[in-house]
Amino acid sequence: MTGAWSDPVAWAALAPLFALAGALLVGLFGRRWPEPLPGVVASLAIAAAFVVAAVASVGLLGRDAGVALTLWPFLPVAGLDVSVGVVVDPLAATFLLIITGVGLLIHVYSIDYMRDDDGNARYFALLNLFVASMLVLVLADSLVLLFVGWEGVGVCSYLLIGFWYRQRANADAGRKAFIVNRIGDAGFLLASFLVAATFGTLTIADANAQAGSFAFGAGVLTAIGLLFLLAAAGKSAQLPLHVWLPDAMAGPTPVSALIHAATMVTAGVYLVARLSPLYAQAPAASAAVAWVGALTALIAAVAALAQTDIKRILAYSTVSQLGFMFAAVGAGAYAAAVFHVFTHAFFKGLLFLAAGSVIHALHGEQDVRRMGGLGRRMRLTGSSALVGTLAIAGVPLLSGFFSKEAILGGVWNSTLVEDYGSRLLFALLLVTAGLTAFYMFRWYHRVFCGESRLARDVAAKVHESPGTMTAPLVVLAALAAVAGYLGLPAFAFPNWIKSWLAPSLASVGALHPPLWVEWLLVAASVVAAAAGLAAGWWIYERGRGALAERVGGGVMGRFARDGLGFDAAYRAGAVSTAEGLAAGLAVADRDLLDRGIAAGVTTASWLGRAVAAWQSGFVRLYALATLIGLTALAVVVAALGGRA
Amino acid sequence: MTVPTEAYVALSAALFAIGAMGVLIRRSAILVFLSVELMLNAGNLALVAYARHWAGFDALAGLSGQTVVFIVLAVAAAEVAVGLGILVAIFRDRSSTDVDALSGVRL
Amino acid sequence: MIAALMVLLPLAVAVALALAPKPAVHRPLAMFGVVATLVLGLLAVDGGGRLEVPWIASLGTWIALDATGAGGVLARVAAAVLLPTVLWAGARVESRPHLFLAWLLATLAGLSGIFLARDLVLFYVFWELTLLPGLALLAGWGLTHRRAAMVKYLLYAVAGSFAMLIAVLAVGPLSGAAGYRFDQLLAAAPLLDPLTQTWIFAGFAFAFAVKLPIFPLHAWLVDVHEQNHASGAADVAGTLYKVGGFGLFAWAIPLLPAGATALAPLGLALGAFTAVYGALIATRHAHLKRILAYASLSHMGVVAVGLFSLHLAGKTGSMALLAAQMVTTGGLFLVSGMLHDRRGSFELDAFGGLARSAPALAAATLVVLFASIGVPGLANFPGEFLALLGAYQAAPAAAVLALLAVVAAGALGVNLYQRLFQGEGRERVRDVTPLEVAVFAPILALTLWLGVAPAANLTTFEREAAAAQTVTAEAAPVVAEIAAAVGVLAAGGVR
Amino acid sequence: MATFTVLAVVMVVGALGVVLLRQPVHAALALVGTLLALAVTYVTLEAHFLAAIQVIVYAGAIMVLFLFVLMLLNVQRSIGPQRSLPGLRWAAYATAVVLATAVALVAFWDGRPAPDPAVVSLHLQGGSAAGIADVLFGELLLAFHLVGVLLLTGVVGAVALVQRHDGSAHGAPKAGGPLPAPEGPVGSGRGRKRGALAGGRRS
Repeated sequence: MTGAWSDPVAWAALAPLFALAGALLVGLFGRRWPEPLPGVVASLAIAAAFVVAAVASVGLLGRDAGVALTLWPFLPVAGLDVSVGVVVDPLAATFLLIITGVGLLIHVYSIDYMRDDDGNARYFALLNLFVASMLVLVLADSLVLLFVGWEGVGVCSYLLIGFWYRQRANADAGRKAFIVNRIGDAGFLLASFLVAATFGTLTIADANAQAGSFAFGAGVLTAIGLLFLLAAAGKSAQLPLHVWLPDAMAGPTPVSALIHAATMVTAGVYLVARLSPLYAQAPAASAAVAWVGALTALIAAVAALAQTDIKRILAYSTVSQLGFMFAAVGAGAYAAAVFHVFTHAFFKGLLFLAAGSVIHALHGEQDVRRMGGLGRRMRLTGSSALVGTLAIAGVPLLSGFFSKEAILGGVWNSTLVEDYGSRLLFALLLVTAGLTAFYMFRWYHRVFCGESRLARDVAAKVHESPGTMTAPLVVLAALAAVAGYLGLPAFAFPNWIKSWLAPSLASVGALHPPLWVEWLLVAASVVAAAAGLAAGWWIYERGRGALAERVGGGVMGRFARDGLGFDAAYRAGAVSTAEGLAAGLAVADRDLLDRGIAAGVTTASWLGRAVAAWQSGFVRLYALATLIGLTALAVVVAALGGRA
Repeated sequence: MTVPTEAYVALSAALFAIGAMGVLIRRSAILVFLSVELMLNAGNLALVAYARHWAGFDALAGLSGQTVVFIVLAVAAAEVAVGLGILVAIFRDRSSTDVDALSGVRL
Repeated sequence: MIAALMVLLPLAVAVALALAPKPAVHRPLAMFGVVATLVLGLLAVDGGGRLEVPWIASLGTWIALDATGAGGVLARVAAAVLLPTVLWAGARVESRPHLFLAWLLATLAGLSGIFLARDLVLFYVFWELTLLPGLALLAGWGLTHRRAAMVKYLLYAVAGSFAMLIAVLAVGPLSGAAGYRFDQLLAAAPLLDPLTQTWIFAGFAFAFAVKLPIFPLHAWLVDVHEQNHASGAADVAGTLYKVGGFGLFAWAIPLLPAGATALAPLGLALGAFTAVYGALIATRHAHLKRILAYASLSHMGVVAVGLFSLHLAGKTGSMALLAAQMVTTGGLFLVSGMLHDRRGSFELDAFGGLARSAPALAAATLVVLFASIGVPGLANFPGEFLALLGAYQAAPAAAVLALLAVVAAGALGVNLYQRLFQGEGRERVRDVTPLEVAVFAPILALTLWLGVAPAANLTTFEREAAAAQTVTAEAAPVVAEIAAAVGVLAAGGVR
Repeated sequence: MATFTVLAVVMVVGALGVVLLRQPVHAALALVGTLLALAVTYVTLEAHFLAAIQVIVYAGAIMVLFLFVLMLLNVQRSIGPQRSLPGLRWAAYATAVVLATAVALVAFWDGRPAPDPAVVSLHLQGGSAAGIADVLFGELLLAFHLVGVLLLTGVVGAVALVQRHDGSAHGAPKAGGPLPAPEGPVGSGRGRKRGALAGGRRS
């Protein structure tokens, strides 16, 4: 895997530079530019990045190895020889395309969405910087450089969530995201240290290669895997670090679409996929990943049932879908996970942008209880959202169906986590798939169908969004519909994406059940989606909504709406512990250490004054003291018998 | 019969102690000064006594001891000159020679 | 010769500043001093930066300076950080600015001496001399309660210096070294028996711990920063003078490997604790400079952890972190001066919402602040990463504890940014002035440079760390032999 | 022995007189007596030259100087009635007794053999001026010179101390007499001196 600049594939290394250049340009000068210019420049930068990504991807077709390029030394210490270098392989190229492609659409969408915001230039600079960081993350050849991107996206996410920083809640949400991410980052650093200690390298390829020489299931590999799971859980909002993502909806909606749906949150999946040779050797760690994913998927789906904010429903949905991806990478179905990342980027980006279009039309209204019937007023938005809803629900022949089916099949057939309850994982995910269809039906129905529950003054002004916003919706809707055909069920059809990704991923043996079982699995996911949609139709379309809302208003509903109590538990547990500790230490620092030392100083100066009191100025006292001293000497000499 | 050196030394000690006592109990600077002279002379007595003692063992020790007494005398003269000068200066300043009244004069 | 000039030139400029009659020449003169020192430092990179002249022959001391090693890097960074500081102080200090600048230049001279000295006695002399400018800046330009802060600072510094003086006096004669030059000491001191080494190392470590500083010897730091001149320029000088880590790296650890090994567990524990302690306490304070002081205390904990790991990566990383925090912590102190300019206070309650009317200031501050909390791609990260990596190899528990500090520092950083710049703005403040742009430019450039391309500096640090490591490895059998002999003797004594 | 006893008694009584007599002039005269007795003691110790010097320099010159100053300052009243340091007197008595006893005991316990009187006489040469001169201008020449310098310094110092600084060296002090004027107009010379002393107190 060597490369040179003459190789078009290596040009992918320029992608983050384009984005970075855009960020610098817009950030430094954009404030003085007229309105659409910052957005246009930023979009052009991403477009350039998309072009090199596309060129690189095409160049990679038909090769069985990626291209590596070392740019300059970074940490040439203690034999680690970490350098700034990139690896362009199918996995990286896939992510490059997702990031720059969806990123480009969202940039274009933002030009109108963020019109007249006084932070326009800052917005686009940060968006570009985010894309640059994300590209660094997926291109990195070493864990250190990956961490550069990893933290970079965290920082940009922090700044974009708190973009409207004047409201305290927004700034708080950004802060929460950053701190929770930081906990995951600590896991990443620890994992890197362990990798360095174990393999003597921080280069991903070398570490993966060396992991192969360890015994299957070696303890140290499990430890590394679990630490990276902590990191991935932080970034991808998995249990127990998922709490930041619903709050992250405080940011502008395109940001939610790009960062908190399509790209950044999939970094955890990318990390595990990138380290798949290592995870493939560590079944216990893989099982932990899968179980975290499955449980997150279920819990987030339950929480999504009770949300009333148009974006929070999608946020919990994202957490839930990320759980699916985690379950897949945990189960060794790496290609299926990446495939789901791929399709999810389209339909979830689409759903968020549609939500943004709705919010834009309603001038900031986000509560689905005060929406309804919008499909008639915003046809383009409504029909695109329908495609997205059906895709994520897993309706056959749309993209979500194929990727979700691949995951379900991959988990069922997993050999890696066979001993860790792969069938139970499958069951959990199947239930979640049904729930997904249900809550997405609820989302769509409450927003676009039925009676209008809008406030009157808002209702009058509802309008379809301008072309720069609807065009990305249409493009994404088309992709969400057809992207799935790249990964038809592998047991019966050619699965292009699996063979495309094969050079980058570890291949884990899978069970090969009889063909009828495979078809049964497909049928099961179809049934789950159908059941969820049917239940939604029955409750919301047939007027049983009141019943559902009553259930939702009860104790269980409130519990679910509050995210199943995680926030409260953290506030009571970790946050107050840390604050108490800090308060205690601060008091100790002031009262014990500082005052203690001050007391020592006071004692010393008191002693000084006490001794100084002897210097009374009475010469005769001095003389007496002298004489007493002399006498004492004489007495001692006398007492010693004159022999001193 | 020769008087033993120890007797002279004892006498010297007594004079020295009395002089020291004077330094302590007199508050007039002049009398303190007189007592200091007494102490000096007590020391001289011891020197002369030991000069005689050691002259019995060493040719030069005796005369050396006596010569030191001579030097002490000269130093005492200088000391008296300066000391009395200080005394006069203090008296001019305070119209008193009470040493306790000088307790304010210190670092 | 260039190395000598790096010490003498700023000193001469300092004297000239103190005596210069015309206010118009003060600032150009000061700038010339710093820039010239920086240029000299850059010229001294290859070979030209060494000097060895006998000093006091009967004591075996030398005027030995070397600008090509780790100290040279730190000296250059210190000069570069003083560049914006002098610029800022020249404009912001109203009373007797030329004397303020003179003391800053004197600090630079002293720091060059500390970093470049390759003779232990010379090092000690510079170490002590550099105390004076800091005290003078505090005494002459400090705030209301500066007296108490000064006394505290002086007490700690003198206590530390006393311990070091004893150590310096002990290490030469006890080891039988031919002189106090580093190579002379290095040939003899590591062969001392482990117990003696431990005692001498303890003396050095005490002095260096005061100057790092680490818990529980840090109480002076916060008060000094709080009471320094409101421009923050004196705080930068103070930040640059946190040379304890360098002392450990360049002198104590290489000369006394067995002592370092013996005391490393204590150092690791205290360092890791300091890291968490500083970061947590910082969250409880509402005074900007106190927060920055505690945050930098936290960094120093990480530096100590890296050094006491005695691991190649750890020591290298600690030096890189030391250099980086000069830039970032120094930069943040300058920012505190700019903020004080706008609001006339350091209390966080006086701020909020500044990003609205001062977006450029907010952005520049954010970069430095994020560099300071170790965001990769910026200055502190390479050092922090390597220091913790080294610590992990030596003591995973210490690394985990220090990592908690990294998390806490992140929380602290975003909290601070939120309270300063986010929220509803009160009245408008002005955005960056041209002067402030000029102050930020070198800070930001250094922040990025140290974060993106740290390799050259790291190689220099590593070379020196590795040299010491080799000596340690060579000395190890001898040390073991001596230890065995001591054991036999002790056993005989018991019998 | 009898001579010694008599002399010892005279000297101790004289010394006690110096310390205890109320009138300064009486005390000074008691000291003169003591010093004269001491001169005689020197004779018994074969230090004839010293005895002469003792009479001339001490009992003569120095004591005359003392008496002269006494007269000059005309201090008749004993110092004020208040006792500033009450316990000091008894501490002084006790310490003095203990000191004298201890030193005497040391002297007696030393138990060195007594010297041979013949050898003593031979070596001391009667404590003659010639013998002392030999040592003074030989072995102790440097000390002799230094004493010379010291004496000169003493003279200069005494003159400098006594000299008035306000240029009115011959004028009568403005507020003479035994009692100081606590307030009121203060002579410039006195004022300056007091200032100097007070300054010393403050520092």
